Amino acid sequence: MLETFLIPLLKIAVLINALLVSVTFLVLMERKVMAWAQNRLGPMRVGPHGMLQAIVDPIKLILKEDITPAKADKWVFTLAPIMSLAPALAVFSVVPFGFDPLYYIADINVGLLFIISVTSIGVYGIILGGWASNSKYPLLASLRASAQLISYEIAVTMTLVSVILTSGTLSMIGIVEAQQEAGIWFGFIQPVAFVLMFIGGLAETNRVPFDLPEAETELTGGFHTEYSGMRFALFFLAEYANIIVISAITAIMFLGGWLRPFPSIEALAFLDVIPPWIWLVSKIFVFLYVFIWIRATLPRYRYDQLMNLGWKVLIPIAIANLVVTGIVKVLV
Amino acid sequence: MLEAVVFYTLATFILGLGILVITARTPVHSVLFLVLNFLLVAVLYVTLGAQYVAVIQVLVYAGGVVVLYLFVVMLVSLKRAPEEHGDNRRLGVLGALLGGAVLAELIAIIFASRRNTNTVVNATSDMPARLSDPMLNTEQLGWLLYTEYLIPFELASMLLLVAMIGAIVLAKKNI
Amino acid sequence: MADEIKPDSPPSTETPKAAPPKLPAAAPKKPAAKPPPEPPSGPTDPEPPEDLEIPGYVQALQSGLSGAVNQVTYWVGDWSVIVPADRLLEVMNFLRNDAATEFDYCSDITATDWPPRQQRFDVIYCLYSTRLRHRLRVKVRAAEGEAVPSVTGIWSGANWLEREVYDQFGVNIVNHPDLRRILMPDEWQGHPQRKDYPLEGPGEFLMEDPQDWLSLWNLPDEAGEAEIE
Amino acid sequence: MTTEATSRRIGQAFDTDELVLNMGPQHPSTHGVLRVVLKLDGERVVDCDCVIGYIHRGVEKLCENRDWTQIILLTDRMDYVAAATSNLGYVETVEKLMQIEVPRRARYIRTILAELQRIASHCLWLGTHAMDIGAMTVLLYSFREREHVLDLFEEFCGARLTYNSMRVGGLPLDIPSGWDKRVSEFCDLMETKLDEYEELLTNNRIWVGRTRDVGVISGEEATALGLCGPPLRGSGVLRDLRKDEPNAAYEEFDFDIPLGTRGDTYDRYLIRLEEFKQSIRIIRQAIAGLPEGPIMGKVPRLLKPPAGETYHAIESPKGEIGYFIASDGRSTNPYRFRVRPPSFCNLQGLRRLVKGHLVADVVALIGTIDIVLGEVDR
Repeated sequence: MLETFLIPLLKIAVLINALLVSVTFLVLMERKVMAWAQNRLGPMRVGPHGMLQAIVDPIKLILKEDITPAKADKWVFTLAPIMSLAPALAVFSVVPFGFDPLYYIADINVGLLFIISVTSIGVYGIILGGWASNSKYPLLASLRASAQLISYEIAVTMTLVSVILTSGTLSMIGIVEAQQEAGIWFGFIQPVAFVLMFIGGLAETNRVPFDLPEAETELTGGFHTEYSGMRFALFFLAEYANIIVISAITAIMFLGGWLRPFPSIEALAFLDVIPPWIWLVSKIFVFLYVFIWIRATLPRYRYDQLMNLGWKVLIPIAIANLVVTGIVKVLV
Repeated sequence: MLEAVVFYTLATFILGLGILVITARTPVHSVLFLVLNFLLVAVLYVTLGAQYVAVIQVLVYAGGVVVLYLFVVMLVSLKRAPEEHGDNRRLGVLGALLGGAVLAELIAIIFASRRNTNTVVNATSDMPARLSDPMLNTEQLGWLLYTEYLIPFELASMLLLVAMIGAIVLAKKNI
Repeated sequence: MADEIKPDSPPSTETPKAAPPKLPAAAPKKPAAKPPPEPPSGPTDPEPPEDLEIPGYVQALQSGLSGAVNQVTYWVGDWSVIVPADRLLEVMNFLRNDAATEFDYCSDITATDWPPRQQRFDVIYCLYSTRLRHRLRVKVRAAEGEAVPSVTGIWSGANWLEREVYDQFGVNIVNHPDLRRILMPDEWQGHPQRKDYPLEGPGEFLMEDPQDWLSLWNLPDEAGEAEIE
Repeated sequence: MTTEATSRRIGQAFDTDELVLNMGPQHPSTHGVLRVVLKLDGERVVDCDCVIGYIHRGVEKLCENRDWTQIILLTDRMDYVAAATSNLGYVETVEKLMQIEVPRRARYIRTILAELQRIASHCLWLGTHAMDIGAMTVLLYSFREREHVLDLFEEFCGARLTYNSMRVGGLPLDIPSGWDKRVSEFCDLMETKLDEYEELLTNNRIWVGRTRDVGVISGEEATALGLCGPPLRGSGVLRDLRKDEPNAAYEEFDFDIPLGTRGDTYDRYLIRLEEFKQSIRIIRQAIAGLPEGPIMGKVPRLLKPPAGETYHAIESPKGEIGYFIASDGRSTNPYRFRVRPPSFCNLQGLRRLVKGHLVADVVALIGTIDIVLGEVDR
């Protein structure tokens, strides 16, 4: 009883809480890093150097008036933020933080496919949110979002398949094991796939330069224009949770997950004193930082350019990479 | 016992949602019920131990196909009465015939598989021994698709390719 | 801004009743401070000095279209011609296309209002040539309601400028592709740039005491209650 | 069945209406209370209509009821991000009407102010234009430099936005001591910062992709549409009133007019960046050759220009800002006061520019024509 229910439940509770709290701090981190990139201070009022902003912001959002537009589809309008957040949290059930069973909730043999399929459900939140608002800007945004997410999902999945070919397993733990056996991170074996996955990850999470569905300067906020208060906060949480998910997956698939750098070199064995989950979390942080850095640097793509990039550049490269990986796998 | 309870509960929900899909007034709602339906079917697959099929069900149907349905439904003008969306050139008889044919085929398949349950066993008998572990049903499926069912699999992909090209030709005004 | 207040306030029908006592008190005050000067009857439109040579582009117009130019005027370095409204398009086409004039750029279109004159409006076209780099003003006189042809066919940029002239002065511009008000709201009455249009707007009066605004709305305010009692 | 007929049937069956989208009057990228009504086919713009006048304050009417000096501060409130050039255009028009000779020192300082103003206005344009296209950091960078310009203005006249910095016949104040040195220091600083902007944008693939071949307009069309300033020069029409009809002290300085070749948004971007450099060049020359002498010409205490009309235009950061003023020679206020607002005339070109482009390009194009609604609506 304890083994089968209580421990997993506890782990889920810890993980979800950790995730939500880290999302609020991710928002703070984003504001601070953006500020440093732009010659300003960022939040400074609440707590030392604005550190408590991460706590105050959610409180503000919860206490805000929750407005439902008069002609909105009420049920769908309420459902959309939930449908957006739930998949983002569910994905974490198969993200491992170490070999020890303590560090993961479930290891299923189709772990990677599970992640892909559950994240693909997340798009409903955006589409329905846009549609249910009964407003033109969100509708345009949700059309953009659905086209964008489906297109880039194909590229990302194709890319992941080439990693699966390299590792020979769909299990997340199996993939890290394979990297340990190979003695090298897959990022070095599959550099093209790594880059594709990173770009696809930016697009899947609606980050700059692919933030068209929520382009504030074009669509006044995109699909969540009509949302306020807690429902907006749910969208917000989902978005940042997705960023963390994508970073975690990329770190596990390409940067050896919780493995230390150069796992085959014995001379670096002293690095193993650092617990594995710290390795993974720090790798995730590197990705988060790069995401924010990119946001501070790049302008936004236009819809047609985004589609061209997805269909005419990323997908062909992903397919070519897959074919090459397959040939190499057969020959070697 | 537990399995049966789960199965019948799921089946009830799946059928109920199926009815809601065709009775819902707003097209978007019926698409939503369809998504729920697909998700529950995926759960059904999980209870049957077919995790791979379950995940693919979610990925392809819930995550891909229905998003496109939703896309179309949102674009169709909802200001008009539902009757106006009807087309008087509808070929009702042909539709009924095709539907009947599919139904007959399904029934035939069910009866055929009842009578001849060892087809699958025959196919798996050629499998390498290491794949006999039931946890590895992804590999088993791959093995079957590329050996026993290679030709139907390729035919299906050809059919999809033709459909895809057809859709592009219809949609693009000038290629 | 009076326009914003009126449609929003439900008791606006009662406003004239509440307000008149204030009007006579405020109105005579202003003219007393400064008697209005006699309105001028029109622009001076001075003839060019004898010793000044008329520039080539004006001469080209005079010789190219005989009789189209009523008057050539000159003031502080600016040349302008006055043409009749019915020959405006002809003149403009000439100015746009003739090699000696080539006014391919319409800088500005505006109007002036000289109410005592029968043809009260001057519609003024400021033209420029991007190749020859010279300027010319073309003036047309128009009475209230008199048709002034649109020059949008010659310079597409005249569209908004003519809309503004129509909006602000009520000059009857004909054959304009899209003659709507541009700066004022569509349902606005009157043309604000006319000289007989009051500075504070129509039907509005100067409220010097802020409490008077409250009485307009019939709000249950201290001031309002005091009046009722 | 032919393909076209099929697609038409599909179009009818699915009822793909045109979507009318109201951009504004409250929209982050319309740079104020501008309302653009877009008729969309999917994301493609079929047609658009600009609705303006939301902050129409009747400046022209107001000016006809104020005396000649009071008007200067009303001109501040039109193009409020380039108040000094609005001032300059007005006072020069009155000077032309009254035939007043302005001392050379005043003309030099006016030139410096106008060019500083051009830098400030272009900083604002660059930041907001880049922000519209999604490059957020450029806004903060360019506002940092704009802040320096505003500091210089504050030191000169005490105001940071609405300067009221000119008088008919000259200037209200001489420059504070050391101001010219600080202006040259700013010029050195600005040159290094321009490289920062260019690093972020000029060779950025996304930036080029978003601006190249967007809103292309030929020189002839731009001229006929009455575009002015950088949008006109972007289409390769050589027209800069600082060269064509030099005002202030421009004829004494050496500078170039950048011209575009393709007439697209990217060309207009490059032109404005080059104008930064040319402005710095002009300011340096003016500081180096700043003559001594009075700052006010001989002006009667009570301004009352003789009866007559004139039109005078100068090159503001946005284009040709022209003043048509009629004086009746009797009263102490103008009989007719008219501004030819460059933003208004350029905004008119938006309809032509956006046709056939995507919604995302609309904001890029509103940014590229650089409007200030205070001036459009007056």
